[in-house]
Amino acid sequence: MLDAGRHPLIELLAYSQVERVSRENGGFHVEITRKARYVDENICNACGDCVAKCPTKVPNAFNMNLDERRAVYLYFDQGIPSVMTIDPDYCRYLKDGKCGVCAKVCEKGAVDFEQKSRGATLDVGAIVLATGLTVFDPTPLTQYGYGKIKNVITGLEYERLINATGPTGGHLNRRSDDQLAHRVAYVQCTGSRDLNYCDYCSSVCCMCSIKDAMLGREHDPESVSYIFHTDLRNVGKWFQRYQTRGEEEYGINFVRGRVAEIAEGPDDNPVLWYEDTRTRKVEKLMVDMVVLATAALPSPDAAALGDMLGVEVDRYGFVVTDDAAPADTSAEGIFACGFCKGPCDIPESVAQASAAASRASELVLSGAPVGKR
Amino acid sequence: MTSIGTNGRVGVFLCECGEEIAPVVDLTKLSAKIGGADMPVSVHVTRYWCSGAGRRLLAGTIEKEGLDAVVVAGCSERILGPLMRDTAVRAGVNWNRTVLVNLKEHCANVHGGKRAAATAKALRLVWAGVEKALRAEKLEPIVSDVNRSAAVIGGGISGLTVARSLAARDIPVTLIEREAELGGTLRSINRLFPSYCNSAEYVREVAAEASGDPNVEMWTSSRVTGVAGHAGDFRLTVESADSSRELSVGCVVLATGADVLVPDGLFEYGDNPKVVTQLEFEAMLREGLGTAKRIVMIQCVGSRNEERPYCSRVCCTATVKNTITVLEQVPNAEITVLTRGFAQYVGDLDRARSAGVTFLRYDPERPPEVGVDTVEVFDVISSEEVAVRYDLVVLATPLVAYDETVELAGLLGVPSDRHGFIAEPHTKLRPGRFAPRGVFIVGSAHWPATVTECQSQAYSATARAAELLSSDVIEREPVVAAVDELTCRGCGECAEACAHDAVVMRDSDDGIKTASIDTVRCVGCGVCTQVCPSSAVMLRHLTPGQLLAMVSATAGRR
Amino acid sequence: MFEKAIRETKAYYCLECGICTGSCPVSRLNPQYSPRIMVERALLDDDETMLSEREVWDCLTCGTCSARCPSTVDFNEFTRAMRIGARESGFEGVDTHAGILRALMELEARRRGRRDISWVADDLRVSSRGKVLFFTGCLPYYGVVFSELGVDTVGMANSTIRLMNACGVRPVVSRDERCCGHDLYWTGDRDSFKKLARKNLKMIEESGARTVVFACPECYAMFSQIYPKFVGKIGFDMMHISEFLVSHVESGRLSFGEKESRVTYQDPCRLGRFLGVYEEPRALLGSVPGLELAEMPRVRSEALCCGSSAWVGCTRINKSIQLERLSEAADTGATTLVTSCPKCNIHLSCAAKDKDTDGGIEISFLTDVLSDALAGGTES
Amino acid sequence: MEEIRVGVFICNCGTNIAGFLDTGVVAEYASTLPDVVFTRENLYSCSEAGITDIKTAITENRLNRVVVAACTPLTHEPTFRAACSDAGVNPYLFEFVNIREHCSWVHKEEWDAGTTKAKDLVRMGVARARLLEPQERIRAPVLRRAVVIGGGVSGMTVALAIARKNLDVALIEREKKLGGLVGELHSLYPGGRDAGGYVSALVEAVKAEERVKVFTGATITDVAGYIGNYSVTLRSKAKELSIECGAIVVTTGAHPLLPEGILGYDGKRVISLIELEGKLASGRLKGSSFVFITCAGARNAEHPYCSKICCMVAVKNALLIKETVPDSRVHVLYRDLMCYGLENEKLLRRAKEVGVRFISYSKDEPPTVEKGVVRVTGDVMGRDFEIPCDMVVLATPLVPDDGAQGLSRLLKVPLDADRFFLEAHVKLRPVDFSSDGIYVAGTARWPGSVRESVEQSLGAASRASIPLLASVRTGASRWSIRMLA
Repeated sequence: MLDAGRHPLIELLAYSQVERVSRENGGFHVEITRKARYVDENICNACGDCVAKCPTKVPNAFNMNLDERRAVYLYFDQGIPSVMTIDPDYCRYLKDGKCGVCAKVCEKGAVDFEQKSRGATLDVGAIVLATGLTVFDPTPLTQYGYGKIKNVITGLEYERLINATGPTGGHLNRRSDDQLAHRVAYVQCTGSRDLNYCDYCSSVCCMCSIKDAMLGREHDPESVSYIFHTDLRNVGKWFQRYQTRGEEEYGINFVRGRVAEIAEGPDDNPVLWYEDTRTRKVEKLMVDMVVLATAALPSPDAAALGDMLGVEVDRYGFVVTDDAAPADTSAEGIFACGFCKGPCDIPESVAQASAAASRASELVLSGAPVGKR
Repeated sequence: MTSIGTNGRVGVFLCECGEEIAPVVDLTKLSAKIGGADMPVSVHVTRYWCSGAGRRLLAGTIEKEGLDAVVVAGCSERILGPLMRDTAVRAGVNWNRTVLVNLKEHCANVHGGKRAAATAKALRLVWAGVEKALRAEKLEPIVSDVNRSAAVIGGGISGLTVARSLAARDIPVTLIEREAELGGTLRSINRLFPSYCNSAEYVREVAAEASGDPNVEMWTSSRVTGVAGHAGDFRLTVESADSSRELSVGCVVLATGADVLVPDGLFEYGDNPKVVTQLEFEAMLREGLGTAKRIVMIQCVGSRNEERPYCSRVCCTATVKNTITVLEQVPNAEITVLTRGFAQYVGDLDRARSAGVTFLRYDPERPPEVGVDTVEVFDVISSEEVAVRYDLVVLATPLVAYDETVELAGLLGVPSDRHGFIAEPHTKLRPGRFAPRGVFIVGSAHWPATVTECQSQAYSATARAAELLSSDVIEREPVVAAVDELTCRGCGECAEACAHDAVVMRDSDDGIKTASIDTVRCVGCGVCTQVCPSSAVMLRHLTPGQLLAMVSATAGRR
Repeated sequence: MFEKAIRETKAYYCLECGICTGSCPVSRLNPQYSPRIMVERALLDDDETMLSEREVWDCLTCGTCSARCPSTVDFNEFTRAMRIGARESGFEGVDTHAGILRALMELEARRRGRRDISWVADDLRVSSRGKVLFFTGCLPYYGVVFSELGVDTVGMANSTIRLMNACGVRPVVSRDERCCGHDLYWTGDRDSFKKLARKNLKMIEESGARTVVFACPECYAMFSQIYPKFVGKIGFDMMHISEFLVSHVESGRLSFGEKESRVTYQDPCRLGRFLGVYEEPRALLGSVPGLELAEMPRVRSEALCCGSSAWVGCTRINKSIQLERLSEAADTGATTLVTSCPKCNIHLSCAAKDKDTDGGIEISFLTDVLSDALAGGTES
Repeated sequence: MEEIRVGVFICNCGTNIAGFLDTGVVAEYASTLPDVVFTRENLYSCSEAGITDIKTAITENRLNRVVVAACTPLTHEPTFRAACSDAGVNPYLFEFVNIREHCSWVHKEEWDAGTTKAKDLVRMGVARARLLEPQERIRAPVLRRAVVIGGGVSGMTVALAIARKNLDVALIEREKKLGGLVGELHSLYPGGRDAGGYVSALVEAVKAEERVKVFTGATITDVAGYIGNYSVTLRSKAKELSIECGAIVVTTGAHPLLPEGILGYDGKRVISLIELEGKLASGRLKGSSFVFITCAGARNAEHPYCSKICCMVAVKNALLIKETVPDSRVHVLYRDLMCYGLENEKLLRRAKEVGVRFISYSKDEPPTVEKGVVRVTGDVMGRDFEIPCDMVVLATPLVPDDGAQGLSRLLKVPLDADRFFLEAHVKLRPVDFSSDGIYVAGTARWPGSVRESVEQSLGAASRASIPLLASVRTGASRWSIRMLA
């Protein structure tokens, strides 16, 4: 991220939205809106004085809304560019013309309430799509009680809780009582491999849960993990070894059976009902916390983006590519990589990114206009 | 639902029954119509399947054709059933897969002269039988070990005789008597008919003999308060004043006798000290009558009426016996016996008549009236109102069942009639055989009986008990209900409906009670199956599936 | 052997994940019963043994498994196909109540309609022809069978008519009505079911009704979801009484008087998971002043079945489910458990009758509760 | 001589470091070391804030040596060097101390000992930093040519992709013709593409591409040089020749394990997947009942890894058989069905729709194969199955090429425990080797589908063309220690 931010040939347009793309002069003319931050990017050094004084609390989307940030904020500490942004939906000054304390405390005078969203245009020879993924909201799976039972959370929420920069400073504290969760169950295929929601395999969740369970044990030696799975898809490089390590060294309990229902037991403890398909017995298990390994989806506006670019997407919004030319979209000169094409993990994304770069650079280096090659 | 069905072939055996069936039902036509592609049957006809030759043929056919179900279409189940079943079982067919179809009483005998219709009906009946056989589960007899010992309840002459007699066969016996002393009613009797020996002395001798037998244990002042188990293995709870103990035996003999009705309010009894019962009179005879010279005896006091329509059988003989005793003691005694006519044979009647005893017959519509010193009675024979002076009036009251016997009968699963006597399933053909095996009833508990009758019943019971106890195991056709425990929802309707107390409600782990069948008590009547809302209880030998298939077949739907 | 059933129910998609069995209220109590194993046996075994087994009849057809199945295997249909197969092979389920109810239904399929509406209370207004028909279902004749449980199904039918009258509607109650065929359908008796369906549709056509109102969700589900599959398009509107009444409450035409009580509500499988009607009954209860609705933990699509269906299988397993539901209901602190399905009412009442403990909960039918509130309310 | 002023930055790395040792103590200790004039603790030194902090500290404290105690130089050394450079300090006056991989992560249970070791490591780093001298980067010319080793789908894809960037490619194949493993297949999942057609089109394209020179029947005997200037010696048809190039891409592939001695393999009634593909391709498949057994010889002690593609190859072929012979009975016995990703579940469902039946078994109770019968314990069915069949097909894992070991020695690049080539970073640098100028793609790296191989191949081509397109290559100076006088 930092490398990209620093590379002299990379211009980073963060907080920006592609509005329109047209084919011109053998290349693309791209119209972009650069959203107003109400902070001058060239002046702000992200010292945080403004954040310390801002009175307005806002759910922190980066931490899955598990804690709060202020109306003036840095999306996350390592974010690039390291510049404050004022959230116009919450900022009291921008909404009611009151407050403005950030502007008062900023010694550099970086706050600029008059800043407006501005347009930008780019003329490029190729476009690479890497719009990534979003995760499935498990609320419709009412049998899992997400949103109703406090200690049923999603994998992404878990990631924030176990993260040192997260809302609990890396402690796996329960939503209900702030007590450390020792017994944690992971529910695989929440929304994945499910014809009602996502009929495909999200590919990364099995390993993700194993990793999470191992992290949990590293943070808390008393941690006991249960992973409820059907096929355990440890297909990637060294994944099988990783699973074996999780089982043997971290004591992860693997249970073959998809969780049928999560009920609320005493003390806000979730109770899982499931068939252990290997013993063929219906069992229930009470744990401190349940982590739903939710399905991964393309980003919600992928379909709209596809429409704008004339790129074919499937019914989920994944960019359609061919096995023999996996970096090429249906639109010439437009390439894709990563999760926007379909579920894949990090090394695959990286390889695909290089592949897309290869295809894009072939085009750009050839100097031939699109459609003329 | 359990998987039921025969894999092999069904053999249908049609019986001509000599000239009973063949002339009415066209067996040739019938043979041709039975069976078909979907019904793997072989058909055989002979003159008498019950004959020795017929049975040999039946067995041979079973073996030759490898049949695993048999339908015999002949006469009634009752007559032919055991024989045919026995033959088929010996040839390797399961008991429950031997089905009897009654072509005689149910068809030939009632449809004479309508050959075509009778044949058509016969076909449906046979079809029904085949359907039943096809769906019959293979059932094995219920087998259990036999505890070679007996309990005798009641220490009167019946019980003592049984005890002594069983002990003589080296069978350990425990006799349970509720009184402190043995002997029962005979202790209160003066002399016995027809020997005129001393009753109390006699019974004392019998009791002493029984008590002295090393095979007999006497538990007096004890009563049976609980019964569990079944033939070959009963467990009785016996309570005495200060203890309660368990008794394990192979069979139970019920010999509790009967009570003598106390005629309160009848013929001034209780108000007039000169009016006594026959039993009181027996005691007076033993101790001497004193000055009483004119004695009026009234028969059928409290019996043969609306409340107790039965004849107590023993009272008239006792009365006559007593008149003879009185005349021996007081030769000039004037004895008048008022009867309603004798319903039973009465011994020594002529002897009493010739000794001067007057017998008058009264009309129950105009019963005698006991005055201060006369009894006024309308003599039916002379159609005259007669007044007889008396010093003593003796009332002959009937034997009535002890309440306790009725309770005991309930515990033992023995039905009692409305008077509290033990009922018999069929008084003519199966006397002395009560529903539960291993329970034998002797003496007046069963029906008013004379000493002689009590004793002969005792010997009979002994023989049957010994027969039972001589086998190592007891077998029984599984004509019983069975509860599917997974289905039973513990409502208890079956237990309430069962007349034989064969349903026990047990506690289960899931907090819902479960019915279970005491297979020894169960008579396979099927009442439980009808009241069960869940159809959890079923007769294994006659399942709803079989019944429905039979109904369908009978209705011609095949 | 089971190819057609596998294809029609999409059983072949089974992922062997166990969600069905883990969800099944029967499997939780009876380890012998497993929807997953049944489906997989159909897929893997090429023999009919399964048809002869009691498990074919153990399914409640509550639909919880199918609602959750990630492969959308229609286990209810699978069960029905097995039952049809079982029947054809001569194996039948264990009819409850000694088969009386089945006999009644089969009779109605063969003979004429019931010809009797004398059960309609004298103060109610019904007609023989009209725009709105009240399909009474089994209510009029279950009264005899279940009165000993204290379940007055005739009363339920009358309270429904009373409420419709209060809305100014004088419904058709037909003498030619028959059983909807629900129980025959779900126990694999296709022929009788189809006969009933045709006769009922003819009856409605002859009544001139444009809208049919149901008090029983089973009838409603049969008419709206199953009939069209077998006898073609339905030419009239259908609604549950709760849907009918809600529209009148919303328009202000119907209102209730004060009724202080705390109730809880049982979502019937048919009305809920099958038809998706969750809110209307709650809205109606909510419109009674003073009436407080306390919800059980498992509600709406997650509601626990009343434990029995179609008069097959009324075992200790079913009873355990009923007792479990009753205790869930009692735990809400409610004094009354309201249900909008007469069958739920019967089944839960039966278990409540047997229950050894004190402090059981009263079980009431939705229209009875509302009709009572009507009587105590304003006479406007 | 200039005064030495050392700045030490101790990184918390969130809790990755601070969670297991006392960074405060380490920082305090660092400040006591000779020539250390500045010490600072950072939550994330690599963050923009952390970098800014380092730059500011250099300027404000006139630092001329910088020590960062954080993670591995592999990830962030360039970042911190750049920061030094930006602040006017020669980037080679920077010293990186790894207190994460070398300390906090390996001493998780030992807080005090970990802290002590971190102090030692920092002391060593500071000691070295005091002796560092400024360096200039070495510059060397670049040979604008790549050598691609292995002529399967991956190799051909890499070669074509590099050639399309106007660079020369030498494609070296051991066998007599191009095509590799995919050339032996019948069709490709999930789309069902004809494998033969696909490979021959690629071969034609390679042949038509002037910039690609193909050497078949060639083996590599020596590799020398460094990034931008490699010399690859190969023997072809008894001739030996040497190719000079700037970058090397390894695409030597893998092959399916021959199931000798596994589950009754006999090559006739019990065959491998690849043999089945051959029969399908030639239309010589006979029989009406088939059992596929996946994980044959895989995920066991000998081959502990999942080979990723075998399940889907089995499913694809099972479907193919069922579609060709609808009356056939096809069973697939599996441990976990690896239908990962977007398309594979769909293919699995199609196989199920047409009647392919699946039975899962457990590692502990593997199936047995006897004359015409496969016996297996269905682990989620809890009972045994006996499946009569005409043919058993064993899905065996891809195993590394036998030549990999020798090639890894010649190239001086490592293999992993499973003898696949070990890339620079399994997650973040999947197609690079840790040796600069050498790249890897396809199943030489790890089993994968054709699509994944093509993606990696395009990626490797991209990575390889970066140095090839540079006008001159600037390499890092590894030897920058001032010799002690």
